[in-house]
Amino acid sequence: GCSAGGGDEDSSGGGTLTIGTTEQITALDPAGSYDNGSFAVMNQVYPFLLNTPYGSPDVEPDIAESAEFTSENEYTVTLKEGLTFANGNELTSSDVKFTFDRQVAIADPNGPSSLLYNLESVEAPDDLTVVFTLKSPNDQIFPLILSSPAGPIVDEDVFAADALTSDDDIVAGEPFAGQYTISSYDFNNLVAYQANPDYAGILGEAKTDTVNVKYYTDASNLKLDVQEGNIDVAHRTLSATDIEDLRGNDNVKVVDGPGGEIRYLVFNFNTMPFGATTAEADPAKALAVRQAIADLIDRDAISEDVYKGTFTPLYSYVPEGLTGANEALKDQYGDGAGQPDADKAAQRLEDAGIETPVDISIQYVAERYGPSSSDEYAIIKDNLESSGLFTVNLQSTEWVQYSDDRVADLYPAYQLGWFPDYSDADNYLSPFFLTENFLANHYENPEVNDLILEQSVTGDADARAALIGEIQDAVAADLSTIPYMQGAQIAVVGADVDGAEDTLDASFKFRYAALSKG
Amino acid sequence: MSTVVDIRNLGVSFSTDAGAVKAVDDVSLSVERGEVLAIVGESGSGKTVTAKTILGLLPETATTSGAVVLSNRAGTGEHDVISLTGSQLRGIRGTDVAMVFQEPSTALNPVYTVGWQIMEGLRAHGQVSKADARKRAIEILGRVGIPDPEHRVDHYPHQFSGGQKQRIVIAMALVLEPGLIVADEPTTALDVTVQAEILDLLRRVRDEFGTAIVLITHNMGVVADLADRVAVMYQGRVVEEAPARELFADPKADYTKALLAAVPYVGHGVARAAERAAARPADWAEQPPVVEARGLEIEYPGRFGRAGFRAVDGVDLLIRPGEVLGLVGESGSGKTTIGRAIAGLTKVTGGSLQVLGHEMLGIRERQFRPTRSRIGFVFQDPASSFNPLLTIAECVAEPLVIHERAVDARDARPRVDELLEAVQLPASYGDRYPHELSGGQRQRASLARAIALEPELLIADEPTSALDVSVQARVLELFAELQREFGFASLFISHDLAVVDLLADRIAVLYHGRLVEEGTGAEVLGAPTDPYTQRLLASLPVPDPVAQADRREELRRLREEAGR
Amino acid sequence: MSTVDTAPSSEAPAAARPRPKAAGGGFGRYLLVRFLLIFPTIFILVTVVFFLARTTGDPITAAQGGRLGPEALAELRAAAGYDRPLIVQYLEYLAQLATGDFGRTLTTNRPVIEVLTTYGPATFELVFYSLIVAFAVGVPLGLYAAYHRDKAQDAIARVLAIIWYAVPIFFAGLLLKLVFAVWLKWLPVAGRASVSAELQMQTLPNPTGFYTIDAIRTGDPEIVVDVLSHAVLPAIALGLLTAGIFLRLVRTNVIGTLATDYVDAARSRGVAESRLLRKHAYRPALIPIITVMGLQIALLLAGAVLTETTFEWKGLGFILAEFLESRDFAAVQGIVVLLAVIVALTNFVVDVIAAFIDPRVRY
Amino acid sequence: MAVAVSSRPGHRWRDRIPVVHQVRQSVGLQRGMLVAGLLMLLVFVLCAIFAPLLAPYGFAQRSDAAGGFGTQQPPSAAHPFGTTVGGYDVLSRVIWGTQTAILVIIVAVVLAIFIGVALGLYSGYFGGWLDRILVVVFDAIYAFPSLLLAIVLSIVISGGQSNLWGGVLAAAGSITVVFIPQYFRVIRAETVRIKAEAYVESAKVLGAPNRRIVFRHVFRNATRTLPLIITLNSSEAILTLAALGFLGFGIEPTAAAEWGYDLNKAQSDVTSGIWWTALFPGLAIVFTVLAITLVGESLNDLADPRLRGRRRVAQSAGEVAETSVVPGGTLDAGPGGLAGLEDGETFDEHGIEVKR
Ligand SMILES: Nc1ncnc2c1ncn2[C@@H]1O[C@H](COP(=O)(O)OP(=O)(O)OP(=O)(O)O)[C@@H](O)[C@H]1O
Ligand SMILES: Nc1ncnc2c1ncn2[C@@H]1O[C@H](COP(=O)(O)OP(=O)(O)OP(=O)(O)O)[C@@H](O)[C@H]1O
Ligand SMILES: [Mg+2]
Ligand SMILES: [Mg+2]
Repeated sequence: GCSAGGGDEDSSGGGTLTIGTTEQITALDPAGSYDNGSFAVMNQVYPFLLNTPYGSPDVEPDIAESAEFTSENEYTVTLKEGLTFANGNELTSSDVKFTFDRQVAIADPNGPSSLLYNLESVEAPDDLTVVFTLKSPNDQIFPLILSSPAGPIVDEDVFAADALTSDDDIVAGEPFAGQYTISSYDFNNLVAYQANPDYAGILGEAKTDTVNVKYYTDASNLKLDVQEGNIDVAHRTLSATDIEDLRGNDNVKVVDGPGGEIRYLVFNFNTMPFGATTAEADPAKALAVRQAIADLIDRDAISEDVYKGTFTPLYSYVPEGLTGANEALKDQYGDGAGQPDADKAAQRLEDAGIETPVDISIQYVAERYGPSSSDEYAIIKDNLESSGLFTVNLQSTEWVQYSDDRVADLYPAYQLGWFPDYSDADNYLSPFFLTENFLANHYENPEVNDLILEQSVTGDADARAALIGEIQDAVAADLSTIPYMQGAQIAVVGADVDGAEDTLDASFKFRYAALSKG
Repeated sequence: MSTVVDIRNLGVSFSTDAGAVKAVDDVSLSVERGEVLAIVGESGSGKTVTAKTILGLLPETATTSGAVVLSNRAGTGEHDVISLTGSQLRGIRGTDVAMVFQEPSTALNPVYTVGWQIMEGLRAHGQVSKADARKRAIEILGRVGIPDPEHRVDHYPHQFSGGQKQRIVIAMALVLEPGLIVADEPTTALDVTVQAEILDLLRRVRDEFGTAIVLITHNMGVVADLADRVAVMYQGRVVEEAPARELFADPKADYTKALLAAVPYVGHGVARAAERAAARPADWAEQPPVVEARGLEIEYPGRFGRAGFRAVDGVDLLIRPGEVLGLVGESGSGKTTIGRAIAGLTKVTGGSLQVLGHEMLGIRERQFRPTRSRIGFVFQDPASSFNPLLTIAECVAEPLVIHERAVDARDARPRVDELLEAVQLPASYGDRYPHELSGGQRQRASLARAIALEPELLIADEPTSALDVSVQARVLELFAELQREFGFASLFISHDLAVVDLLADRIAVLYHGRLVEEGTGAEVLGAPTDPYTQRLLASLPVPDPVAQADRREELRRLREEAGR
Repeated sequence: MSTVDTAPSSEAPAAARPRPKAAGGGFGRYLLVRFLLIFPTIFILVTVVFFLARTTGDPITAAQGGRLGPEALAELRAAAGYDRPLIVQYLEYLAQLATGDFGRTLTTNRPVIEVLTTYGPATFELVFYSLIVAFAVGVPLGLYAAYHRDKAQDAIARVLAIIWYAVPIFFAGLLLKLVFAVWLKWLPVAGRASVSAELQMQTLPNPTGFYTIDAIRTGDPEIVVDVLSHAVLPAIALGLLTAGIFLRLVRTNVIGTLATDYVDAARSRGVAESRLLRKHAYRPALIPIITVMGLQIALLLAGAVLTETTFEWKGLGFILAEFLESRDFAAVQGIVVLLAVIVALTNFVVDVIAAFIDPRVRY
Repeated sequence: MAVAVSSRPGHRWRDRIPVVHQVRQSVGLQRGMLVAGLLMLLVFVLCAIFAPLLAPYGFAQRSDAAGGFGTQQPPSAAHPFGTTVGGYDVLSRVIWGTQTAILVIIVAVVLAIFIGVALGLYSGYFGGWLDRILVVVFDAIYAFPSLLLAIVLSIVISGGQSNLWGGVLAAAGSITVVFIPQYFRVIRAETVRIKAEAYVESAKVLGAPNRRIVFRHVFRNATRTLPLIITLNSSEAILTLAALGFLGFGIEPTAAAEWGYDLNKAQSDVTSGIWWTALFPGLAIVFTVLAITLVGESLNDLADPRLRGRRRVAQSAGEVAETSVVPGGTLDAGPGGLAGLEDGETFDEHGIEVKR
């Protein structure tokens, strides 16, 4: 080919690596973006107080020396000594304070300031010490949030205190103290990274000196380029067909890791069949309908037929790999081994005195969760209808409309997906099952509510894990939602590229520094 | 003398949508050096096809038989055009035979300068340097009477007037000094005054260059002016061939006789007008006029805020009940504009125009609409004045339905049949669509529609200019009859003095939007006082070679006077 | 409603009338009016797009609908001012526009102007290259078809043209990529340049965004080749579609002019057939062709959306689709303004070119 | 320009049926192209009508008595065109897709015609400020890349719904809005031209009210060119629908079969060597657009006398046409000697003689 590959001519030092992705950057300013594409960049270049080391789902001090609750409402972080940004500025507690004050002050609609819901104030008593004062005590989630999109620490000399700072200013100001610095930046087209020798965190030195990231808009181009060797690594998101095809290709390796992305079916407790505002409102019947559906969904079929193993069956609310995850739904529904069971479903409906087939409308989003949603739901429709128990009116809607409509009680049952802000079970529970939650599906269980609040302040790891298990069981009985798929993280790398398996971990952060080209 | 072209038993057929059509059938003709052969005949009789065959210009759909033997200028070689190949044809075109087209504005490529186009012909035949070609182009432009040719050679066609364009087309034909020029209706698109100049030019071409000319025309006046010999074509055949004077003096074929009889002569109408004037009641002159214009001004608005164009400027007119006013003038003089203003189609912008008691200056359509039933209008082109999707009966019924004399077309049918008969069309023609009638028939249907409501005023805008002379004669006759019968007043617009003379009680002459002369036919045509009218009259060729020779003298004198 | 006056549009069917002068000395004024017409066009488009876009949702829901609950969303919307009456927001936007300020994108927080200058050049290059293809293929083939009208050559050319038009761009693009990039490996798969070339061009002092220019500025012939080779497939995909339309236009108009009197007249002077086609028929036929081509620019831009998506060609069409999806009205409106200006300017330029070809308008 | 001009009632009736007339009129290659286009179109329409009989399976069927079809299965006896990534039978979806396509064409074109023609007539005939505004507005819309407009509108119209009617109406509706300016332009231009025609002026001179002039004289004459635009727009409608489907604004696959949507889903298949999922819907689009465009172009050529081909005739064949309106001697017959006037001139096929 005429295209000169991924800069493989450079042989000095740690070499050069070219990565391709279909994610898009919104902004480099941590206060102005709250999406996977931007966060992926931040993970390479900004320092975090706490972070997840390779291979672990749990947070540890990164550029911090230590981090702990010094009182119920005070979380104190001590920085390592001698930290600097790539531009030479010192990284002190004042930068940390600046970072979080700024995040809260700007509260940009596109930003993650909502994650700092529990932050009362930040103090910097000395250059190395930061004290976070929290609104509610003993918040076990707060340390996690320090590793989330709200957590990147920025340079107060480069960023404006009360307004977003533009990408160009950021790149020019080099306020980087992560594993890499950005050496060249062409928005959403090509970003070049240079290893940062001054990085002093837990993740260690970058294995490759220069990394170029090419932004694609069409997955099939990404696939062709990685297949043709024009790029070294393709990460997020190739279609299942592409990945299956590439698995059989000797020039590339397909590397899998656990994924934090889940798919679930939400029920609107008001408008679903027999829901609270329907003519034949009957909570018991409604529950039976949900249960019957849970009995009927064939996760294996979806995983194999549609996703070719790039998504795996999920039997609980907390995905596999995270501390506290169980398989609550596997035990309670289907044949008990994860397979659908039509007889059981029929029995449930009969027991509840429900005439079959039950009419139900299910809604999914056309493109938001990848191109396979339609196939996914075609199978679910098939599952439900072939049992003879349901007639499904399946519809898809464009995302923005969907977001408005689903909270306006227009959809009795609908698809959603979730990508975590931080890799902890809590992030799969509190947004969904607290009484006031983001689903707004009128699910309300005070017991669950209390349990969720309790786990978030339980410092003891084992006790917390037990509570999380309890919550999953309880919700599985209520079936506010039916989780059914968990995504795997997949990177396709050239045959000579190593290290991808190290970073495809439960932190769900893809770190370029782990990759090297032999 | 030697023969330049010899056409032997020529036959041409075309394939058309409707099947094969034979356009020319067994035509034999020959032209001698320095001779003008006129081919006359009605529209569609095969004149153009015959002429184009001489140059091998027929479209691919044509099939030819017979022979067209063409000599070169020196008389040293002969070719049968019909059997020549493409490149051989190219060789003779322009050098042996050249063509002058009817419509000068379409025969010139608008995007190239006239010099370029003349030079192209030169350079297509042999090695001529650019400078030489240019020199010859300038020279030839000068010889056809384009002033300032060194400068004008670089102008584009649209920068010339119609007459000048025709001169340029002739120059192009002349530049290679061909032995034969085929001129297909070279003056039909021009005003009579300009026509006279072009005819002069052609005469000079013959005399000075010794070129033979095949002149195609349907205008017998042009024939009388220029032709040495005349061939009369009818339905694809030559029905008569004779020297010009002989033909006019003693036509042999029936068709030729009919044709000559149909040609209107200036002066024929005077007697008739006098007759009608005598028959009028005494107080006629005191009756309120149907149309009265005082200082009438009509200005077309300019585009993009530019000044408008004043098409009619201070015209005074009067049409009394039952009177026919003929309006003549050269193209663009404002005749149509006046007619349209009277019919309420064009806004009056100044002066005063009273039509049937309404002041047209600033009138609203709503006020005027009831009056419309009292006005009839006959358009120039009979074809386009009928809605192609309605039958003739429906079209003629329109005024009756609109003015509620009938509920619908079916209800109006008896009256429509009467009207059709009044214009001498069989009632059964009412079921035909406009395109299924001939031009003359359509124009008569148009008359029927115009008189359906028995109007007091009929405006006729060149109602016969789209028709052949013989058809024209019929329609004019009919018009006169209807006018006698219904007694409507009329504004009759035409550019042809002879036609107006035939019908009008009084004649008004328009020149550049101004009325230059007005009076009875006898006054205006017999003793014109305005120089323009005089020139107009003198320019009009009469269909009589002897008389025309005198008139030519007269015209030359007039021009000289004007030149002094 | 209607007055007695109907004259301005009427042209009495007198064959003998000399053709009214097309525009006389007012050509400059005509151009000025044409030019000024751009502004109402933009105004209307902005208005239409403004109200249309607002009915489709807001950027906050688009970005955060999958994370935040209804209350939190409503709060953010209120903070951003999207809950105010539309007309207020509209007037505000107009006032801002009137000062020449396009604002900043709502999702990526960059000046809209910057978006335009970043993505505009790419679209411009794509359109430029595909026009080259369209002209290079469509016009000669159209002439060829007209010359051989109703023969086999004509039929083949025309069916080709229809097929080019009938194959959806994304389908054609897919096939082109498979054949030329994957099987034959002659050309790159997608993108505007390879990574190393792009990096090198980024080191230039003021990159123009026009890769062809930037590549030449680097002085490295390899980069120039790299950039050009990336343009080949997209230009063909979009160019052939347009070429099909051009072919048809050229053929029809040339056949039309071949039937005119002046062609016959030139033929009667002994001018060769091929010259008749090249000189006499072609140039007058160009006038309507060019005018219609001006209208094709909108079609070309629509085609550019698909081409850009298919070939990773990061241009306006592609980015506009993205911004539409994220309901970034500010960006959408800015781009629409630019597109409207482009279309209007193209038509304006086309008129000038037509005038240049047609002396009747020029004087 | 007329596509179908009626001639004498009861006479040459065959010539009055639009397409039949053109087929009879055409010759050689032109006829070949027209007939080929018509045949292809016929296949398309028949497919749409008889889809339930022709298609081996339902468009959303993933399994039958013999079990699931399997996804991305290569062509086989049971599935001659293979199966898709969603496990549907490609052949069936291609066949059912004709129904969706035809539905979108009909709805889009009918809506666009109604609105475009009405506005065009009004604007062209009455002029005035509304005309000026409409012209500028529609020109502005025309300048906007149509596909993007279609995207916005499909969101607005359907609220993103994707059931059959939601999808069809969204696609058709958005296409409609894109087309209205085109119809408006054409009809307005024709109306402005026809308004200046002598027959409209003569109606005006007769005092006909505007309503009558518009409906009786302008409307039918102004709409003669419509069949051409309709065919051209139909193919555009299909391409726009396909593009919408391709960009993810298509119709839900269990609600209807839609080629562009299937192509979109098949994108990654093609690069993985699974050619059958993209090829057949792609070919279906090409086939249909080709059919409609062939017919449209042929009609266009036939309507234009300059472009219409004619047969060559044998040497000196044919009768001498009755060239003269008044054959010699009629003048002597005087008024009433009408016999000779009948069946006079040869006329241009479409009615009025062509005058230069
Ligand atoms: N290209 C053509 N295809 C078919 N028929 C044609 C063609 N050219 C001429 N004809 C027919 O041939 C006949 C003779 O036509 P021609 O043009 O020679 O008439 P003409 O005598 O020049 O008439 P006019 O005075 O109207 O110019 C007519 O019936 C005409 O319809
Ligand atoms: N609608 C119009 N707008 C502007 N100028 C016009 C318009 N109609 C006619 N004119 C101009 O007004 C003048 C008079 O036109 P009019 O049609 O009355 O001439 P005419 O005497 O009928 O000519 P002809 O013999 O060619 O029919 C001409 O110069 C013409 O160009
Ligand atoms: Mg003729
Ligand atoms: Mg006139």
